[in-house]
Amino acid sequence: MKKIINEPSAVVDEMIKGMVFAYDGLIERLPETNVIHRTHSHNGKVGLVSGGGSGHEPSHAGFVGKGMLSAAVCGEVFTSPTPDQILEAIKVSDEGNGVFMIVKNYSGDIMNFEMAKDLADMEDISVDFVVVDDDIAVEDSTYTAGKRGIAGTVLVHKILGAAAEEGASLTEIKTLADKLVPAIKSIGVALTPATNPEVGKPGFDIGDDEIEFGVGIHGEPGYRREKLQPSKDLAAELVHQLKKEFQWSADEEYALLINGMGATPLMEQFVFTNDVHQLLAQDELALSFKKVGDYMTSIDMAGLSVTLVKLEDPKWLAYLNAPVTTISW
Amino acid sequence: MKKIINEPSAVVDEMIKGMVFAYDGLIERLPETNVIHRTHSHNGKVGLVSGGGSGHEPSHAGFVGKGMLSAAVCGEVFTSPTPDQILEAIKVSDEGNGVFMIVKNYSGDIMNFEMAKDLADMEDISVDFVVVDDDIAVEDSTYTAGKRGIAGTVLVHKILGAAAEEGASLTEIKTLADKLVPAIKSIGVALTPATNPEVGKPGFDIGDDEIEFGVGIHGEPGYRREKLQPSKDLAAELVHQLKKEFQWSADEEYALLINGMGATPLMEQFVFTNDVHQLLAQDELALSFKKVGDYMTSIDMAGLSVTLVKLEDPKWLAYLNAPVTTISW
Amino acid sequence: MLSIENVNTWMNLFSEQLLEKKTYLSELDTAIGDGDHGNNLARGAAALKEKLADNEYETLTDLLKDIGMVFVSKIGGASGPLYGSAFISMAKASKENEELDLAGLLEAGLDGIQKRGKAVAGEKTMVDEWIPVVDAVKENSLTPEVIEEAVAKTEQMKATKGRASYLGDRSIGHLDPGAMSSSYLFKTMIEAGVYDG
Amino acid sequence: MLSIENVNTWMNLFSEQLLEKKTYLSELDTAIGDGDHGNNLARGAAALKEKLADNEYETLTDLLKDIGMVFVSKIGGASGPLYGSAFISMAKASKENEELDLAGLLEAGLDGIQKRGKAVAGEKTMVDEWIPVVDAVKENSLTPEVIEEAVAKTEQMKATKGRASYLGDRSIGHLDPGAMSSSYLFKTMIEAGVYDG
Ligand SMILES: Nc1ncnc2c1ncn2[C@@H]1O[C@H](COP(=O)(O)OP(=O)(O)O)[C@@H](O)[C@H]1O
Ligand SMILES: Nc1ncnc2c1ncn2[C@@H]1O[C@H](COP(=O)(O)OP(=O)(O)O)[C@@H](O)[C@H]1O
Ligand SMILES: [Mg+2]
Ligand SMILES: [Mg+2]
Ligand SMILES: [Mg+2]
Ligand SMILES: [Mg+2]
Repeated sequence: MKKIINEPSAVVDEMIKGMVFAYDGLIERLPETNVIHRTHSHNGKVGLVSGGGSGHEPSHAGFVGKGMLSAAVCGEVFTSPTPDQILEAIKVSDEGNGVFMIVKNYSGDIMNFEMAKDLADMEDISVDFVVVDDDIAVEDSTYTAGKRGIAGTVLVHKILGAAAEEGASLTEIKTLADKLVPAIKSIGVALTPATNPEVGKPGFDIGDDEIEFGVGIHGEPGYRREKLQPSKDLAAELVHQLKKEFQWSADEEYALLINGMGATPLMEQFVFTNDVHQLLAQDELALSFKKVGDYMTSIDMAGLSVTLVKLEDPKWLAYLNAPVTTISW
Repeated sequence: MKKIINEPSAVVDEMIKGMVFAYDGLIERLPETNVIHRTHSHNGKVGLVSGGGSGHEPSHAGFVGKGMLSAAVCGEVFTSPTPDQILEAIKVSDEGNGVFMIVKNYSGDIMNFEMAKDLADMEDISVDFVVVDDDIAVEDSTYTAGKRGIAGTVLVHKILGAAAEEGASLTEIKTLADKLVPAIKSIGVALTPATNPEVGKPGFDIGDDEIEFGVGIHGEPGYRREKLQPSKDLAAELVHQLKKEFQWSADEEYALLINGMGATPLMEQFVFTNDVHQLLAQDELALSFKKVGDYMTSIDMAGLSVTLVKLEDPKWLAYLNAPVTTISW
Repeated sequence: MLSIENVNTWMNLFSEQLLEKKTYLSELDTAIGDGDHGNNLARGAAALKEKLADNEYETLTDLLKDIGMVFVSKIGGASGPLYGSAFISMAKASKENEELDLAGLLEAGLDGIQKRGKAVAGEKTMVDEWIPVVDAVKENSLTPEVIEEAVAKTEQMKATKGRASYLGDRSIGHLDPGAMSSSYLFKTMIEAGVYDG
Repeated sequence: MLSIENVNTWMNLFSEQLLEKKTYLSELDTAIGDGDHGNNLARGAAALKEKLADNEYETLTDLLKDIGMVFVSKIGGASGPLYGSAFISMAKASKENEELDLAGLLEAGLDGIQKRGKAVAGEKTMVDEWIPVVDAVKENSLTPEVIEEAVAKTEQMKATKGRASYLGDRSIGHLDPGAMSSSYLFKTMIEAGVYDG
């Protein structure tokens, strides 16, 4: 394992310290927790909390700030944060009108966030949440823990964040979230596995000439392993999967996010973006919002994911374009 | 070589296409060139042009936009762009009051940008330039091509960009640049080499347990090779080198940029940032501006660099903090 | 015999065992999960040892509750809420019925796990370790072999809950890490004399 | 004999040679530079072949100028402006003096390179190939051996210009890529009969 770290078990703590030092005008760390919250003045908006295991930087702390998240809870690497920490995030985010949580669909996250909600209920803080499950690599069946939450989650942060900033109520945010999440679909491909510093070795084995379609952001298995192929072909496969799910037709309006997994340089991300563009242009989709870069990473995994959001409501586009003050949006 | 690309020789063209598609509101490609220029309205400001070999994304096109660069010229990977292309960038950036070029100190860049200036002179466009040589890994002697230009260049873009936006004249920008550049010093460390897609193999060999201090952003050799060590020790070595150069004392004001080389995840960058912070705090430096992330990369190199700017003029801090509309600042 | 003292011993032995088997548990989790189960539990174990060293308990309920809270707040992931819910559930049950025996206590623990995680028998989770153990304790027939057999049986199961479920058929042929860590829980329970069937 | 025709042949042979040796030149550049010299020149070579196929030239000046412009606009890096300046300089010299012989022309080329790159003899650059060749052409003693010896000598030099200078002493023991590509320039010059000394 070749990494710029000190004690592997101290990675999350030291990372938070570095982040809070670097962006001290924007974010703060709640003392004795791994909760990062925004510094901008509180004014009765609904609080927005997200989080999960660390290792997905800039998610989630990079999206804390005006117009997006109120707070982010940083778990250990690839490990859901605990309910007491989430409760602290809820408390610091509550401006009197409740707190909405954005949870990715993993057994651990769901159980911990639910327990935190129970604890908040006992403290009379209204808490509601949505579970993001945008990864179409997994079939949604009773035989799995369900579709996973991946890069699309960042767009949920953005859209709900803008709604909260605009003054939407907790119920309105819940309604928006429940309509939004099913309209978001993502799918990824990995070239190399991530190495969790505490584990010390790669999360899975893959040949020098192999790729895996549909890998999860914690190295969960994908749906097919193939030989390395040109960007064009990767794009064709991923877009094909998305098309199967959306069943789109010409002129429909979508938002697009191409997300790097951590070790894939922007150079490759943009080459791939060009290939995705060609395919979507062929189908005459209206792509009114686009973004490319590292948003939901998997530590040092090489690979990327494509997210599309069917923009069913014109407000969603306005929310995507609304200004924010965060480290990484 | 495991990369998400198509034809290696088409990488730059396809990357530009992807970038321009993704950020079409912000940037445009000058037809039949590898020049990216901003879309925001022209109003008589001094134009700012930068560029160089590709492979340093988001540099330089990611910094094109209001408040920073007017245009960026993308050379082939790790290869200086040609004078005709630079001339086109100059022409599209000229709003009637001249164009200032920010050039990194490499033989190829200097010769090509100088030739472009000669061509622009013949077209009666006033052009001036500064050569950025912030990399203290190389001694500035008659026995080398001189100190190299690395991540500090991005801060030159930012500061000069804000000055230009404010309406500074070509002469004022030149004066500012000549004072600014010597106040910027950087130094990096690499864990793995970059692989230029056209070359197809890593730029240098390095053991699985080795690092190299002072590597250049094209894989140029550094000043010492050692065994892999904790982030703390890497930080100590790099800060030690910077301290030797700056000879700082307590309370002096600096700006700090921690720059990822392309394959080093934010997790590691922030852990390292924390270590740098400890050291600079010991010396009681006032760090009034901080930034962490991938700004001047070396394709898929793992590693990072530290840049410090001695803020000799209070305006520089204001310029660093001035708002911009770019992809990546 | 269930006592504050031997539950204390039990938990110290369990913690020692988790710290010792940290790498092994994470390796099991690397095969079908995300490789952190050993590290997660080791955090819980270290915190629990400290907690127990620093506190005196008057009631079993208080002790069980603290164990549960440490697990909930230190482990994280899926196993944190599950082990945590098990002990918090046991604490509640012991409060409601001071005469509750070990079988009743463990039954409450299993109930806590299943309420939290919704897993039933055969889904290749820690539940597949707990069910046979609880049954054996009820029938006073628990042995190390029962414990080991239960964890061994998870090898041939296909996971349909938790992270391992993403592997589908490929999860077959691997032991479930959570079942393995639960097997340590029950073995140290015997060692500590909490179960003296 | 210097003619539009044989300069044309020369440049086509040179281009062919560059395309053939692309990988080798980049390998030399990997050792002491950034591994792109072959790729850079190959871009210039491909463009030059096209240019020459598409155009008829009336004067040597026009031909030399076009060669220079192709090199300047297609190669990039350090070698683009250097090869470009060499041929643009030759074009200028040929315009000023229509009777100029090959030695005079090459001298102008070398001058262009040195004005642009500021390198002198012994700095381990293409200049170390050009100087002995220009001298030999003047003395009518150019042979393939002269060309090869010059490039071979760069191996023992320490680079003090260009990217290789960052290696300091470690640049010793490697051939200079730019000197090597210039050796192809001069060998094809003999082949094409431009030099018929
Ligand atoms: N829904 C569930 N019910 C019961 N046990 C579960 C459930 N989901 C996961 N587990 C158990 O948790 C173990 C994994 O725990 P751990 O690795 O610590 O958490 P995570 O999966 O979040 O990384 C599995 O081996 C399994 O025994
Ligand atoms: N200042 C200079 N003067 C003469 N030749 C030079 C100079 N700098 C570099 N060169 C030549 O250029 C060659 C490298 O060219 P190339 O690899 O194409 O450009 P770059 O170094 O920009 O990657 C060197 O081998 C050397 O012969
Ligand atoms: Mg986990
Ligand atoms: Mg080069
Ligand atoms: Mg796990
Ligand atoms: Mg080169």
